[in-house]
Amino acid sequence: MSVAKSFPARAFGAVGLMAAAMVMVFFVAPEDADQGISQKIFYFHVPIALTAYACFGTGAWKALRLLWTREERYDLESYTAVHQGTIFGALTLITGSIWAKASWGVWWTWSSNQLVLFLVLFLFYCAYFMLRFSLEPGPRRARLSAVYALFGVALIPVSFLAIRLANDFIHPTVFTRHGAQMTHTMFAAFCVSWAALLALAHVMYRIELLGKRIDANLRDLREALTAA
Amino acid sequence: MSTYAADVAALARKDLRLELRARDTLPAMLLFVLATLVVFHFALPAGSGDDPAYGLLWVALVFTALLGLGRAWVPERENAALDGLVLAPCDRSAIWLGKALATLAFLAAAEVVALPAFALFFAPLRSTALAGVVLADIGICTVGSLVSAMAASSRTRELILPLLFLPLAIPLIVGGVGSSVSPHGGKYLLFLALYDGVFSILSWASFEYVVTE
Amino acid sequence: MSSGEKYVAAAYAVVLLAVLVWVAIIGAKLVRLDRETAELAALARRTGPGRSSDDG
Amino acid sequence: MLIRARDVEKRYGRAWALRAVSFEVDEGGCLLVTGPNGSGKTTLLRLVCGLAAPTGGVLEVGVDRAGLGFVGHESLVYRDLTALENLELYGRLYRVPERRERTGMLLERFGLWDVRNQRVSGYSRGMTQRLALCRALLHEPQLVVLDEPYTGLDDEGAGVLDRELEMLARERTLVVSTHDVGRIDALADTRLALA
Repeated sequence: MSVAKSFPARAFGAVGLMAAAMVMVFFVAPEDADQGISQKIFYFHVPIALTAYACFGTGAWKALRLLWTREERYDLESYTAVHQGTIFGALTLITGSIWAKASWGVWWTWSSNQLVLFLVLFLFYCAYFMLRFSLEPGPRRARLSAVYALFGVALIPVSFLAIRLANDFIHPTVFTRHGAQMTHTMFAAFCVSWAALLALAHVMYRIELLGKRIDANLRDLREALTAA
Repeated sequence: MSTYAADVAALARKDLRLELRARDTLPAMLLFVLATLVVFHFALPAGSGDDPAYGLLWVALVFTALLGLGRAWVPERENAALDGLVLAPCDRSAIWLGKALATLAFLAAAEVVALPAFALFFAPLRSTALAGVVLADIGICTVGSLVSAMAASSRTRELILPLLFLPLAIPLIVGGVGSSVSPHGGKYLLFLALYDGVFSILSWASFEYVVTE
Repeated sequence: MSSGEKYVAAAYAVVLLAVLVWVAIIGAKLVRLDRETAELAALARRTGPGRSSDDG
Repeated sequence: MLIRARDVEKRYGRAWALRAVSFEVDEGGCLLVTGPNGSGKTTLLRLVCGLAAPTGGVLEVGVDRAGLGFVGHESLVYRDLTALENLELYGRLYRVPERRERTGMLLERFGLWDVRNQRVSGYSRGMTQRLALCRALLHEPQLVVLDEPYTGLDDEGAGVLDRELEMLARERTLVVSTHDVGRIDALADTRLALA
């Protein structure tokens, strides 16, 4: 199908974008005034988080399609997208804690709303996989995973709001995020690295999906042959 | 609309009748919440003030609800009664709403004992806190009934229910604790109402896909 | 390298490492798939073109 | 034509539950499904009832949930409720007019009237099966699906079921699966043997 043909193009596109992002981040974008070099982590940490949101969103969208059209293929696509989202979510947590160590000297801080949100989402989507592995393969598993993926995407805004509210009474240290005031070139570097990470996620998603489809086809082939 | 409400009422009544007859879920929830509060007393270091106590109240409420939710679909599993309900021409979401209301009744009954006991053991509960409890209960029972139906059709029922439910309960705990502790508690009540709205509609719409193929 | 630079390097290294681990996992899957396809190919040859599976 | 099936399949991931089955059942007809255990009889009947969806082929059932009665291996009634309470609940859900009279008549017919206020948990296998029959016939369904209805029935129950099936076969459409073909063979006008 057309996608398979254009896959190498997308893969090379991703590599190209990643290279461009590296150049932009380390050579073009100026060093941040007060944060210094450690601000460079920001160019990966935040795009990875945004890419994770995109993966969870895709997973929920595929889940919705599954519930509407009952087509089995959406189950695999939703599962793979959620799996990608979890990988990028874990990376967000790791790079986030490295950034916290670089900026405030602690490996974990409850005052960074986004970091805490990813901790909650990470717990949620690990439960998604636990649910999936405790169900027999078949339409029931596909539907339950789809419904749970929909709850996940609804949870993102709600728990972000909750965490913001929680900051008021847990320890109301007001933490000023400087994300917004970026110079022009910094912002360009941010956008390029975000595009690069989105492309990387897409390529990984397609590869993993192909692997799962080959598995399914092989299973049918084995059945057809052994049934002879 | 009236037949939908009548279906929901009949299903909820069935659960209350089953509970009055079996008398296993409610007593267990009552004793559990009291025992948890006493354990928390010993868990809290002396003179640790009221705020941690309110936090622990919400932990006790959520886990008591989990106890009730774990039992929610047990009657439907015996003799595959759930298939009987799914085969009936009524709207499948009525099955969920009936179960959510019954679970809400059990949770409320447990809280009628737990909240005065908390006020006695730890600290008084102001009106916003009580409103927070009511709103959070709605969220717990609506989302919990759906999630426990999911857990019921998996192999590891009691094991997976807390894993599925707790991440979804985190916003409820934040709203609940906020409504009991924070000076401007109204904000948290609004947030709890938002949560109830969003997740009740989502549960109502997706329950059909949890019980059918 | 100042401590700041070490952390930046660590962050980007972690991402690279994650992708490499993922590639290794996909590699392991490919090895398994390769073995399975080889088995099936052998099985298909044994049943032979004449007695194909569908008219069995 | 009430039910039409063309190459209906059902697969759960790796395991095949039902392979390419085709049949047709006319209004008022009676389909007899036979085959050893594990041949997919139960799966086929669950597909006809809509409790499961086929993964392949086409299955058209010309009756909605309100016109369908199902008796399965499980009785689908609440153990801790009495016969009366179970039928009262299902009567409510199936919107059965004058529920009380209908329930009384059915309980009488199936010899459960004197145990109507006893919990189902105290019933014998045969009594539970008869209550399941009452539940399935409560709303006078157009299509009645019975999955090995004679299993666990005592002689008295089997006799009652024989008479009941004869009456049903005249007015309703039946789909029955069974091991001992002898009892129902006379009623069946179409047969389906699953391998």
